[in-house]
Amino acid sequence: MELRIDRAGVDRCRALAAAVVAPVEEFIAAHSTVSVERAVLRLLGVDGIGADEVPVPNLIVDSLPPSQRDRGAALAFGKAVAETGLDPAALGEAIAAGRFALADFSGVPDAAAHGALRPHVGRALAYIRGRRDERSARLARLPQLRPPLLYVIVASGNIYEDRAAAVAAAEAGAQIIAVIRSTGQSLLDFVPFGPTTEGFGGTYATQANFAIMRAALDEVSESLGRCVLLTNYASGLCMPEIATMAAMERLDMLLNDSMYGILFRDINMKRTFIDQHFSRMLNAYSGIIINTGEDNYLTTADAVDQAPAVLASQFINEEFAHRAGMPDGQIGLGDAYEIDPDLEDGFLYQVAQAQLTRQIFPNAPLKYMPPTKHMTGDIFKGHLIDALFNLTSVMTGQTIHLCGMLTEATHTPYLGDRALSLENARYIMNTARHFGEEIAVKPGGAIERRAGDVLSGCEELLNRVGGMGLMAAIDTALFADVKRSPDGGRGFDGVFARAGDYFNPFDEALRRELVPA
Amino acid sequence: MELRIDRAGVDRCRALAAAVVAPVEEFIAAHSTVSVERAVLRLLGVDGIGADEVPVPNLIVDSLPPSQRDRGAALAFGKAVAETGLDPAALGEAIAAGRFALADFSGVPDAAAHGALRPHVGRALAYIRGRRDERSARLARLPQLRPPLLYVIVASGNIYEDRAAAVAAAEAGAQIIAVIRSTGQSLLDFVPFGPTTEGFGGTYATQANFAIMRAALDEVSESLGRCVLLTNYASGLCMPEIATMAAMERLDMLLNDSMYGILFRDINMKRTFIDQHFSRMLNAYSGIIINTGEDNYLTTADAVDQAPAVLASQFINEEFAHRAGMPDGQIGLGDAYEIDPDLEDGFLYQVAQAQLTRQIFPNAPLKYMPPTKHMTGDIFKGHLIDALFNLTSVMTGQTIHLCGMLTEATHTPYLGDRALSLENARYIMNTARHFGEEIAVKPGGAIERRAGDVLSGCEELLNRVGGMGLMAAIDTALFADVKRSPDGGRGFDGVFARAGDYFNPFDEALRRELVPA
Amino acid sequence: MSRFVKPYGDTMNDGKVQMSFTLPVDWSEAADEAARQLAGKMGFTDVQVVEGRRIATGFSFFVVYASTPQSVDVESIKASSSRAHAMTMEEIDAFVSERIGRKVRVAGACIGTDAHTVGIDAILNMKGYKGDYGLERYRTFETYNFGSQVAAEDLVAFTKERGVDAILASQVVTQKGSDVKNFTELAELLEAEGLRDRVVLICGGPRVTNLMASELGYDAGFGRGTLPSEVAAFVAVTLADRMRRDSRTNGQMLT
Amino acid sequence: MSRFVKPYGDTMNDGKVQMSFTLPVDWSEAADEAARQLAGKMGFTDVQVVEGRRIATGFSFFVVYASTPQSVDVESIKASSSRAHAMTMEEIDAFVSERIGRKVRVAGACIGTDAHTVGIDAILNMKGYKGDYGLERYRTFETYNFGSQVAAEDLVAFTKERGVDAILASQVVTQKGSDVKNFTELAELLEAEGLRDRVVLICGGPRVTNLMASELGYDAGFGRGTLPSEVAAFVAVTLADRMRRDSRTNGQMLT
Ligand code: B12
Ligand code: B12
Ligand SMILES: Cc1ncc(COP(=O)(O)O)c(C=O)c1O
Ligand SMILES: Cc1ncc(COP(=O)(O)O)c(C=O)c1O
Repeated sequence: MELRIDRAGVDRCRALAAAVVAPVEEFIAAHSTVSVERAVLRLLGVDGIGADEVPVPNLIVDSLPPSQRDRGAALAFGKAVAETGLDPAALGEAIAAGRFALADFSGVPDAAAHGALRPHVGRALAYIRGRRDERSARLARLPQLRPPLLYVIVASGNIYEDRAAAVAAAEAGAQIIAVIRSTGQSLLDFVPFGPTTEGFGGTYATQANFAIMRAALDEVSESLGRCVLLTNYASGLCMPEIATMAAMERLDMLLNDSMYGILFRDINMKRTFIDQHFSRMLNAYSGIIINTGEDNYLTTADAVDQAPAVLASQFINEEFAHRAGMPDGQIGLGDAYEIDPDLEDGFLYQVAQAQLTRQIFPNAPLKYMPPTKHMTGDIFKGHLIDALFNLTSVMTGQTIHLCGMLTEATHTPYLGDRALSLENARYIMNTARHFGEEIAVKPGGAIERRAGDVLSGCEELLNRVGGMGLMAAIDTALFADVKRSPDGGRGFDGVFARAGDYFNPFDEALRRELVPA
Repeated sequence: MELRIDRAGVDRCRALAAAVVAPVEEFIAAHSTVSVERAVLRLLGVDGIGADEVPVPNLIVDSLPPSQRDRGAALAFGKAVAETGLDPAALGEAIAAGRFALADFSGVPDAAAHGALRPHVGRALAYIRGRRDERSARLARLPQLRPPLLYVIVASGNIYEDRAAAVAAAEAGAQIIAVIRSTGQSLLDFVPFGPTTEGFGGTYATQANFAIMRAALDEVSESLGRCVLLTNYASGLCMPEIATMAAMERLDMLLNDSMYGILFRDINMKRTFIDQHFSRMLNAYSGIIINTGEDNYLTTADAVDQAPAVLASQFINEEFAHRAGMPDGQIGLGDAYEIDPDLEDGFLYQVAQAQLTRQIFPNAPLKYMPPTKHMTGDIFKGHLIDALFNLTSVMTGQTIHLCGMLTEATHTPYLGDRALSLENARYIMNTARHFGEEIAVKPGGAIERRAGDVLSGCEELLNRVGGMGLMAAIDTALFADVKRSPDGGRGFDGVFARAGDYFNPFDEALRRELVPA
Repeated sequence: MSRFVKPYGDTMNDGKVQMSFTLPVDWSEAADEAARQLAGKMGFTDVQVVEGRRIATGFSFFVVYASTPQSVDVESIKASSSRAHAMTMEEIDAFVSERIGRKVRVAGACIGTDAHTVGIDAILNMKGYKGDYGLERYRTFETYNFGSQVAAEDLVAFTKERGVDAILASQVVTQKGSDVKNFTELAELLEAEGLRDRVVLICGGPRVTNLMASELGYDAGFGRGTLPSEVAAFVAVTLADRMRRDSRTNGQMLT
Repeated sequence: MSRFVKPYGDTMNDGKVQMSFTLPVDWSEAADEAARQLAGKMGFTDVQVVEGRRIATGFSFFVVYASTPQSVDVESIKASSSRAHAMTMEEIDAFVSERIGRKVRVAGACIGTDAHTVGIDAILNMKGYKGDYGLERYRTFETYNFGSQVAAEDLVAFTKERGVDAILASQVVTQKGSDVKNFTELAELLEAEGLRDRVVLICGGPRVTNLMASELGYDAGFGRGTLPSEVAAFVAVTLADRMRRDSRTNGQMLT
């Protein structure tokens, strides 16, 4: 099934997105955030918690006076490494234990710091590269089933219950497991530590939890003879750090949106833009596929009206990802099946939107989200809406398929709900496997016209955004009817301008490695 | 959605069907059956039951010695009418009461009999014509919703429970109500009398039950502002009589297949052929839409293999109907969604078959039957299979849509099951209302190829049938792998050759009225 | 006079119920039998395990049809409805101007850690819900929408200083009884501040029922599918009644 | 040692169950409450009526989630399986030739007024079921398929005169307990004729369980998804055992 779309229009949208993103990228290059600095320390090997369970990276970064922080945590920390000869992990513990303070080493020449960290930077990048190669090797040995890849969530709040649910789901056909985060973790300005069993509406994203789930899925992957992928959430106040942990624990995907935190969690936009860039360079380097959050536009406003905004956001997310050196193959742009089920021909609009996205981003592993907003306690009807979502997905060749739950309106999925949801997807996608390839849409018909309207609506929106600049556009509620000011929102105090001699060996290395000059 | 089909092949199939049916029609014209004769008496006004609840029409026909019977019950009965001057109803009662025997009037001249019945024949036909006009008037005043027309069954065994269920279903969106017959009624050589409350797996088809349900549906039609149609079953040993009762009680549809009784109920083939012809002339005259039973081929054997047989049966049913003077608009040819849900691309084959049928019989009110055989106790999956059936139906423009039940494998429908089933159909058919019109199938693709294979397979089968003749073909199990011999099966003793002076005023009138010389 | 009803399959009082559940056991014929016995223990008769299958190592899924002997007297159940007074926006505006004679001050929020604002927004925002305009659109209402994750304290403080007439609290997340917890906290805080009688206190959310609301000490509760006008009507009518009552009692005090 | 299990939602022993049913009442908030109370009377706790709506005049439909306090001891349940001995057609043929040394005579039918032959045909016809050949295909089996609506008498009479080794009776229609009625009638007739011990008596159908079969005095019962080879294996093994047993007792009699 191929739509005839206005290719010139698509090119204009891409050009507009580039124009929209360019000034933001200049801003990003000149700034950093506390989370970026903490991520740098984590990459060097700093981990663990100190007094009051404050993570050591937070302790260290918070201990730096602005003048120091602006030059990059790596500089001050590197001096200590040079001087003490300790490796970063040990040094971190020593500082946490109060045996040193970075201030003690301010006298050490910058060059010494640079030199002292060089081997550690190399080791860190080599380790991440190694994890990436491991993933490729496993995927070659235990190949995935063909897409759409069936993706389900676990959200019990207890990592061990989640593990049981994840393994059961994998046996029932799930190809991707996402551990939903505990409510509001995205608003915490630190990453919790260790295995956790108390979460609310989800389970905390911690490095230990990542490792536990990774091990369980590796094991079941062997018994199933196919890789079961692991996903978690980056967007929020700790995007760079979670990207770091995910790289180390060989997660396969991360939710990482350039604007989600701003619009749907009221996180400061500058903070978000800077964080998403660094985290995406890391994602790109570690071979992690990102998932963007366009689905959120549709759960909060009418899906028919919001279609152009979704497409515009996809173009912007794509551009930001490219600027972070991410290849199309890792850019999992989001879309969702959220049109009112009682709208006549709503199915046609869904197909139009899904196919349009597929053709505009041919190499992106598109992430298709299920119906949620219009799901009700009528689980029988809900199961049918999910069925047409499944049909649309296989017809239009979506890549990452988040399975809908018939109990969406009621509770976070039960184990049995997941089994029914996977049965639904497997049945529909098998009985209609090649349907999409066997049909064509009527030229100039309702489906093509709808796709055309969405595309032109998107161009119009991007024009307005370009006119005033992205930050101003968000400030005037051009996205999701939500108004956010450039210096408002959570985490703004963690944003700072880089000093002239700002030092961030990973930022340098990754840019060198990834970003086209 | 339009398939390119081999029109010449279709024409050849029609020609073959005509050749297959022609000799059978000659046989039919030269014979009659006890049920035809009983129908004649019922048309004249004879009704009621005598000793041991034997219906009066049976009493009378059974009382005739072969020599009399072969000349037609109307002749002997007409003589009695001429002689006694009683009207047929009264005469029937008198005979049942033993006050007369037809033998007493053998002396009356044939002409007198013919003359005596003429007014009664006229009155009967006028009455049926009047019922037909009534239907048209109601349909004009309370128009149907657009097809597919949602059809559900009631089957409690108790006509009063059925009535409650039927009204509830109509309110929930049903447009057609079928009262399933009690198991094995089709094997009874008489029609039960009066309202019944004890049925098994269904409710007896009696004229009183027809009237009760008709009244209830007329009432709810008014409150809904749309006609709710009523269906029952004719095929069986009493096809002609049930056709008579249905005409009088203004039913809108009857299941009436030219071979179902033979293949699936082991009713003698000659009996069936003769009965279906007379009953179809009556159906044609009373404006009743027939439903054929091709779905039965698919419940007993593999649906993919049987597709050509289904099409062949449709051609044969069409030809028999035409020969009975029935216009295309009343020929509800059957098909069903019975392919194994776990077959890859099974959905494509279903679409191919449904669309092929639609295009070959453009003016027929096609009757599409739901998945039944592959339905299991997994009601959640069953509901999904029904959903794709609903989608296929609206995509391919089926006319009469028998709604599938998620509990098909478990029990005859509960009231709540029907509501969910109708919700399923309404949701799918609305959200995908114009999908079929908006797509085209890939030329030479899997769907078109499948349709082509079915058509050529059908031609091949019809060729073989034509070669040996229809009766011999059935005798050699060419249909549904079932072998039936020409003189075997139930009801053969009720078949007889018409004497030279055989008299059947309705047969004459209807042929004159309907059948192209 | 009472009327006892049972679930209805295809005959009055057959008591037919459909059930599905997962058992933490590997599938086997014994597992089906276990499901059958379990349904029996629940008090069902005529138990048919129509589906039983493995869904994962150590887990099986079942579909069961059975009859319950239980019945309930529908005449005895009087779940008062909060949607009693149907009025259009125009009628309500007219009613308020006439009977209350000033703007009605309404404060709404999604309280606790709940961030599901779509529901409360549907009631408050101009746009409204299902073609029914939201309270902001009403000429005679002055609405404050605090959005998501609002602490009860803040809402109460605001009520105090601004003399709010009606509080609309929303809870969509119900896990671990968080909704009841948050609603209760708000009601108690208002009591403590001596504000309870001064405001029309309303709660809402997909799992809210009017019954639950009164049990929690609220004036009304609105559940799935609520329309803004239903809420506006309730607020207007309740407020008008109270004012009449109060003026009467005041009158008495004077004499 | 016993192991009590409860339905599993997302946590061990949470007892979560899904239910749906129709009540013969018009929908209202009171109807939802009636559904909630009814579930309570059934012994469920934590009852959530997540859907309740009018489906017709005087009828409402409900979806409920709730927790059951009931549990069942899975260790105590020993539903013996009739599908114990897995063998291929070749193995079974070999087994019969060696251990029985003659063809096994099997008579099958769909008894009573039941006309659902697809099931019994799936077991008997050459073609078989799900790629597993039917008994007619077996070298060592001689099968008679009587098709549909067969009276128990005829089957018994035939058994008597032809010395049938195994009878396969099918029942698909279960309304009003017709299946149990017909199976029982057949078993009793065989008793009366003194043939019961001479044949392997087997019943089957979508609602048949091995447990039910033994309660009805059958040697085995086969339910949904049965494969012909499972049935053939059971017949062969059971017959062989009996012959060994009989020959032994005969041996003793001689001495
Ligand atoms: C949209 C949505 C979101 C959006 C919310 C966006 C936003 N700004 O509101 C996003 C994506 C952010 C989200 C996030 C989460 N969600 Co959420 N979400 C939903 C969803 C899909 C729809 C809710 C909705 O908008 N319904 C439409 C509105 C109009 O209906 P309504 O809320 O019932 O409101 C009506 C009535 O109830 C009434 N009403 C409501 N409030 C009030 C108040 C008053 C005073 C009155 C008079 C009336 C009234 O009037 C409204 C109009 O009729 C539901 C699933 C579902 N289909 O219900 C899950 C759901 C509510 N979410 C859920 C969860 C768990 C979460 C997360 C915790 C998941 C996670 N870990 O990320 C987070 C946490 C967010 C938080 N801190 O609360 C669960 C809750 C489970 C439970 N019962 O506890 C649900 C049921 C999904 C599920 N099955 O898991 N979610
Ligand atoms: C096909 C079918 C028909 C066909 C039957 C054709 C035929 N020659 O068999 C036709 C259209 C004729 C028909 C008619 C009727 N049917 Co019917 N039919 C079905 C249907 C759709 C499928 C049954 C089937 O073939 N299953 C496939 C086979 C392979 O599965 P199976 O039977 O379970 O057999 C397997 C096992 O059970 C086992 N097995 C079965 N028997 C035996 C025996 C032995 C010895 C062994 C070892 C194993 C064994 O092995 C088989 C392979 O694994 C079911 C619904 C459903 N999906 O189940 C309704 C169904 C069985 N029918 C039903 C009814 C009510 C009728 C009618 C009464 C309706 C009517 N009033 O017209 C009539 C009456 C016919 C009669 N006198 O019995 C009801 C029964 C309700 C109940 N539980 O009592 C059902 C459940 C549909 C419904 N929900 O209403 N039906
Ligand atoms: C892009 C993105 N990131 C993160 C999240 C999860 O965010 P939180 O943890 O704030 O609920 C979502 C969920 O919708 C998302 O779409
Ligand atoms: C054409 C036709 N006639 C009649 C019937 C009902 O027949 P019986 O009453 O014999 O079950 C069917 C049911 O499948 C049918 O398809």
